[in-house]
Amino acid sequence: EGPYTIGVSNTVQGNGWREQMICAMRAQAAAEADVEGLIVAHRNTDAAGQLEDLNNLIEAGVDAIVLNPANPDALNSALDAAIAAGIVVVAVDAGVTAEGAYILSNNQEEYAYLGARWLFEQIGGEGEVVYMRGIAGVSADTDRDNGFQRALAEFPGVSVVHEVFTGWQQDQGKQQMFDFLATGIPFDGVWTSGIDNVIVDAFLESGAPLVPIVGADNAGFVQYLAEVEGLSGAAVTNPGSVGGAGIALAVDILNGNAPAETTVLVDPVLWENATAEGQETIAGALNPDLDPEWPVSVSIPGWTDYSMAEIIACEG
Amino acid sequence: MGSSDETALLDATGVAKSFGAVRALTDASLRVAPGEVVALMGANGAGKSTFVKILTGALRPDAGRVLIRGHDARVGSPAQARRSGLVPVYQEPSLIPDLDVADNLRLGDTPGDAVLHWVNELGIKGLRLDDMISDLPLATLRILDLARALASDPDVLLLDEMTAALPTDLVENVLRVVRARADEGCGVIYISHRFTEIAELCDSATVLRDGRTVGDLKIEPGVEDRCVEMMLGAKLSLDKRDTGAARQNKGVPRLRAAGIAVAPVVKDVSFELFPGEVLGVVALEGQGQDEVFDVLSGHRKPTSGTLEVDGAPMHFSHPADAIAAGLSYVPGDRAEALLRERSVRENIALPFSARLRDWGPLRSKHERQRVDHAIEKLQIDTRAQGEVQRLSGGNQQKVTIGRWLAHGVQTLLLFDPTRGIDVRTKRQIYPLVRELAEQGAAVLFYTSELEEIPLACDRAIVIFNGRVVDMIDASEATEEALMRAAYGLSEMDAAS
Amino acid sequence: MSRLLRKNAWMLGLLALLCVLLVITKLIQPTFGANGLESLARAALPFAFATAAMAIVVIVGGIDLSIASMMAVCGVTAAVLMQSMGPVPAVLITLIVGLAMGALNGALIVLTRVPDIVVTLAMLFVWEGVALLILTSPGGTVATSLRTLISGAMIPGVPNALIFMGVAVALVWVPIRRAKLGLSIYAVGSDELAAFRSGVNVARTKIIAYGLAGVLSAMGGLSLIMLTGIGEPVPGPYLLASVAAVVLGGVVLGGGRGGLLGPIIAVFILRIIRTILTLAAVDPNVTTIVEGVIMVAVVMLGAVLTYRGAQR
Amino acid sequence: MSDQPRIHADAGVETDLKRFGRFLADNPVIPLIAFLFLLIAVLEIMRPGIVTPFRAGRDGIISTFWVGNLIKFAIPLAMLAACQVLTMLTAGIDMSAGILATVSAFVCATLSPLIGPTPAVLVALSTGVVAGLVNGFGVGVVRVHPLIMTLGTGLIATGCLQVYQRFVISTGTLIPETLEWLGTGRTLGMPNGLFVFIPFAAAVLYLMRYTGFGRLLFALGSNEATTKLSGVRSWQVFLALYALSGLIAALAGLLYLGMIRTPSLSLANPLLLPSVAAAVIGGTSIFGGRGSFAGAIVGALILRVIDTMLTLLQMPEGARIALFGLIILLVTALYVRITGTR
Ligand SMILES: Nc1ncnc2c1ncn2[C@@H]1O[C@H](COP(=O)(O)OP(=O)(O)OP(=O)(O)O)[C@@H](O)[C@H]1O
Ligand SMILES: Nc1ncnc2c1ncn2[C@@H]1O[C@H](COP(=O)(O)OP(=O)(O)OP(=O)(O)O)[C@@H](O)[C@H]1O
Ligand SMILES: [Mg+2]
Ligand SMILES: [Mg+2]
Repeated sequence: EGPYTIGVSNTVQGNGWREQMICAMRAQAAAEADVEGLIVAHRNTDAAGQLEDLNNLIEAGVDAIVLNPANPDALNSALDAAIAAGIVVVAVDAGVTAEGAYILSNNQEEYAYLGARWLFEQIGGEGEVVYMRGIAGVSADTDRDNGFQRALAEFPGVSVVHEVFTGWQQDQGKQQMFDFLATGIPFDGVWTSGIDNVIVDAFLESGAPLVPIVGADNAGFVQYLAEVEGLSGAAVTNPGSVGGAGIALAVDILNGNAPAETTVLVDPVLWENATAEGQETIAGALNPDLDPEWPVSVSIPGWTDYSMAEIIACEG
Repeated sequence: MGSSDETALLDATGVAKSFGAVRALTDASLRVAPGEVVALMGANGAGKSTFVKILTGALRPDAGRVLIRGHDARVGSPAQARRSGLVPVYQEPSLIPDLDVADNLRLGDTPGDAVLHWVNELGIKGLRLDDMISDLPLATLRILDLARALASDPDVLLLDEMTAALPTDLVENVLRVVRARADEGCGVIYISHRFTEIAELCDSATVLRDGRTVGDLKIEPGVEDRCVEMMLGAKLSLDKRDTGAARQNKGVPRLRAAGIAVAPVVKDVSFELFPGEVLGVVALEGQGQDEVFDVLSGHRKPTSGTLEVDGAPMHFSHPADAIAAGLSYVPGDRAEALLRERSVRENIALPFSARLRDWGPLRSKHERQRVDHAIEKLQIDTRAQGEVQRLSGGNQQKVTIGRWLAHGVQTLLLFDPTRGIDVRTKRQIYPLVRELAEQGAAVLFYTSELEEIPLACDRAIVIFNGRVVDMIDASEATEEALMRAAYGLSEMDAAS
Repeated sequence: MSRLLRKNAWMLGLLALLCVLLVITKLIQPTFGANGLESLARAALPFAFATAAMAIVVIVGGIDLSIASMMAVCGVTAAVLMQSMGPVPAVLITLIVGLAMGALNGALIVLTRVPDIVVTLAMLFVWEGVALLILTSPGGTVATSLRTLISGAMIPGVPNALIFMGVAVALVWVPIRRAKLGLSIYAVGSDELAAFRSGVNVARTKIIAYGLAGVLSAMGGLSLIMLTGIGEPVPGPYLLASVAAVVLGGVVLGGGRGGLLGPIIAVFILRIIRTILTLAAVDPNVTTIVEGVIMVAVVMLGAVLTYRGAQR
Repeated sequence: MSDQPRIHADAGVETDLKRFGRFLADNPVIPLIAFLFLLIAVLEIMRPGIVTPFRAGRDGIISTFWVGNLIKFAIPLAMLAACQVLTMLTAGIDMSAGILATVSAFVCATLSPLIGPTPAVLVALSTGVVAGLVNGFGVGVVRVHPLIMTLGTGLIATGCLQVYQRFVISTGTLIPETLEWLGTGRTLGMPNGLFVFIPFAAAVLYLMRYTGFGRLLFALGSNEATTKLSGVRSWQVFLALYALSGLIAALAGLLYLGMIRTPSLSLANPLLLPSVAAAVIGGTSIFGGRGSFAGAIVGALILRVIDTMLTLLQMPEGARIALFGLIILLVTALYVRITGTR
């Protein structure tokens, strides 16, 4: 069989989570003996641009394609062509609808549901929350919204007092939180779609009393959960290392060890700092040297074969 | 000859127009009868161009009444004016620079053959329909503008300083052709600051002063003084300069050009220019004078030949080099010389900041003094000084000269500096040039108006076909002699 | 003949560059062939329409920053419409929507006398918002007949996508370029005042030019959904790419000069550079650098050549 | 004979309204400031109490001074708008400003733990200058259109940042204390960023109005041929201009880093379009020769107020974005109508 060349396609550049995903792919590829080369198409673009990249990867004659899809339905023309040409297709982070493609995905709906449920419980099942979403009109944001709404439906006493899109931009999120604090309209908790540590900063800098905050397992936020006095909050894991897992899965399939199911959902875990147990988990996950936008969870047990140092080296 | 009992082709009364605080026209009126050529006269800024623009729909008047063949007319746009038979040639070339000649004509539905016919008739040879407008020299553009107007068979032709940028030979042609059109029954409104042209062409004159029509005159011998008085509201003596004895040039020339050639036009231009001297340059259109000035001002490198300033050889690779060597250049093309949306002050003060070492804080007191002095000397109408583009054409021209006046000059290169400048100011510019020379400056003075040579210069060189063919002393420089020389006739005399 | 050559020198140079790049592609990936060309042509589709739209408004002396947003509006409009009606009426309505949006841009520029760049910057947000109001998340549907229109190659070696692009752009542009309207567009872009004085209706010309840009944006939006099969409300990266291609294609910012063919060739050049870099497995971060360098280098080369020419 | 050109004595004819219009046209910042206050008034009506400095929330005093925040967030935007105003004066634009700010911030935050804060700040600023010099070389010497040149260097800088980023994933980040103090601290309720911004703004205003360099910027934008005729070597001006623009962008990036305190790979990129918007709302012409930094500052404040208004409005995101555009259009259209400028 091998050695294999694997193509990677990703449509968001300059975002800590996506950068970690790419590095995880590189690290995993380096760890796999059968992988000879990785061709990475990694830029900011839309679904049509991803189609272009996928076609270029097919043209380059790769054996497998691991992609983080911009949209579940939009890529079928290229993915069908790839599968027809015998190329193994693995979608990571989000799903695709192409027949025959494997999916190894963080469960975005569950991600939002888990954090929101914790938040609503934390505020005693009633009160007002601020809901800070990602980019309007993007699939991942829609998935998370479904999860959030599901949790909201379970807590009739909870209502959303402000809903806003941060565009997954740190500065936007911070500024919006300042504005909410300035209006003086009270709220009891904040759910964020991953723009989290700047929200804590906004509270601290304006001297407002802290409320429970839910974010992702970004190094900066996890650090705050461990260190900021009076902050109760939770980080929901959303490991960028699904990328590495995707590579591992692709190699398995190429080597004839395809799993029975084409879809593997990586379920998120919630780390809260309200209990002693939770605090311990957080203390264990801390990584003060890591880029604050990088998720601290760098591997998925059973799926990834590299060390912290290797993913950070980002070579392969 | 128009008289009041005939129905006028065009009769405008009480036209007024303000631009913000500037009242360009307050009460202007004008009539043209068939076959009549009316001169529209006035000092710089009197409102002539504004009037023309209003009559042809390029500007909307604030008040006034316009009758075309006795009927009330509302001219909303140049296109509409054209349909009513009013066809203008504006002072600024109005052709589209990025289109070729044919497309420009197609834009206004003007027949190409007719235009080419008129272009030929007006004395421009070799114009092709696929020439790009941006590649054509200014004089050709003016002629093309006129030819386009003629080809659309106008009832009334409005010519706004059509001839200001034209050399003598072309002016002759324009006058001839326009006269012929008038004789066929066309009405003409003719704007020019040159009395010779008006005397030759026009039947009557309407005089504007400060935006008001102050009177109509019949053109007849000796009307000039009366006309100037009406234009200016004061008397102005038009006496000639006393040229006196010819200057004796001694010592090292300020500027020496030897064997300058610029392929393909300029073949061999040599001359010496001494401190204290005004040296005229006489040439018909396209004899290479533009290129010579480009070389002297550092815009272009000569193909061969040498330049010396005060005896030291010079190689200019940028206008800054020429300026450093004391050569200041006033170009003929205002579009090239003005910061249109900046103030008069900034335009004049520009060279004060040119060098790297002048990038620091402005020396505003020093600057204001110099600028105000220049404005006063040249009598620049500063009513609309916030943006130079709002000045009248003549005043814009003065700003281009004022820049170097303020900066101080050693050697001044003037390329047709009195283009579009009214009589009074011209009469102030000649002494000014003389004064500069007397203070030790050397001046090279190209003009398309031959009568200016004896008024301003000590000697004149004649360029014909890329060569200096003659050198004439001011005392002998009658217009006739200059004309002969300019046509290259004196050279033939010498050869025969 | 030599005049024609000189006039089109830049475009011919671009064409030569494209050929060289195609050869390089073939060298790097010997299997590159009909399939590769076809996916190249398809990838170029939305860029080509965006660029053609941008080129027209730049020629008329303006700029339209809202093109990518208009593409998004048209994409979602068509995708939503096709859920309830046939492709032909949906496409027609979409084209009309595009025309209306573009003409509205133009009318606002003419009426408010606010500079083009400001109006279209504001409309960038307006149309982006409108797209999100039509469809809050990716969705809708696209008729398969439309999707097959741009796949495959009826004439061997000539991808259908290329034919579609050529026909669509030509249908909009060629009749106008031929008519006096085209001349007016160039005239207004070259010198608005002179155009007005030559009898051109400047306001109408501008509105029409922006309207045309709207129609081409609509085609761009349609090509997007033809590629992906769904409508996406978030504008793609077509704005800056189209400006770059327009300039690369020899259209002068400021107006009056250039055509549509040069910019479209430039689109292909930019696309094939990406293909080459992917085929050569260049590090994606370096890819960004290389793309930037090439863009600047080509324009620099052009600038140096024309400057030399002018210096004689 | 009267030599002086006659000045029409027409003050009496002119209506007061017209005169007021002209006064506004000569001082275009005034109507802009009026718009700003109008918007703030609308905001105060929408959310009573937001503008007042100290107010009681449910849990007692919240010391959130909204005006302070407004100014704080407007500062980096106004600084990037300065890049646009200065380059637009010469009919240019700096499309790399946002990315250069991001690069500077990221470089500073990641180098601080390695080489110490002061050298890191210096290195960060010099990245801006170097990139700016590249822009200046392209625009001034090779004569590439500024839009393309700066777009290109922006792309190149993005790529370089991505490559660089890989080497510093685990070196940790440190934000120099001075920057944090500037970015998050307050003095008398006003952001400390003003300690940098006020001298900065004064310097830019002075540069534009009272120095030879400023003159040349206006002149180059108005008519480059003329400046050449007057002996200006324009490449020198362009080189200095774009280097200055790069330096300003880098400085803005550092301030932003102090404010946001998370060095993201796209930290200041979203400020690019708003910086262009602030400049043009403030009355700067992209065609060169006309511009005002004071206007751009007010433009930046206006954009920030609109941002807040829309954040607080409960409506679908699409409507919010569209409204943002409509307000910008409305403000500039009214502005053009009142001042009669373009
Ligand atoms: N667009 C404008 N804005 C402001 N002022 C203007 C504008 N156009 C003309 N003016 C002013 O109107 C007055 C008349 O100008 P006009 O061009 O009609 O003069 P003119 O008689 O043609 O003068 P010249 O002999 O110098 O050509 C001048 O003071 C000029 O500054
Ligand atoms: N850019 C230019 N460069 C050189 N000459 C020009 C230019 N534009 C126009 N001219 C010539 O200069 C003459 C005068 O200019 P313009 O038409 O602006 O003047 P005007 O407004 O009628 O003013 P004036 O009475 O002061 O000459 C015109 O007849 C034209 O031939
Ligand atoms: Mg005039
Ligand atoms: Mg005039």
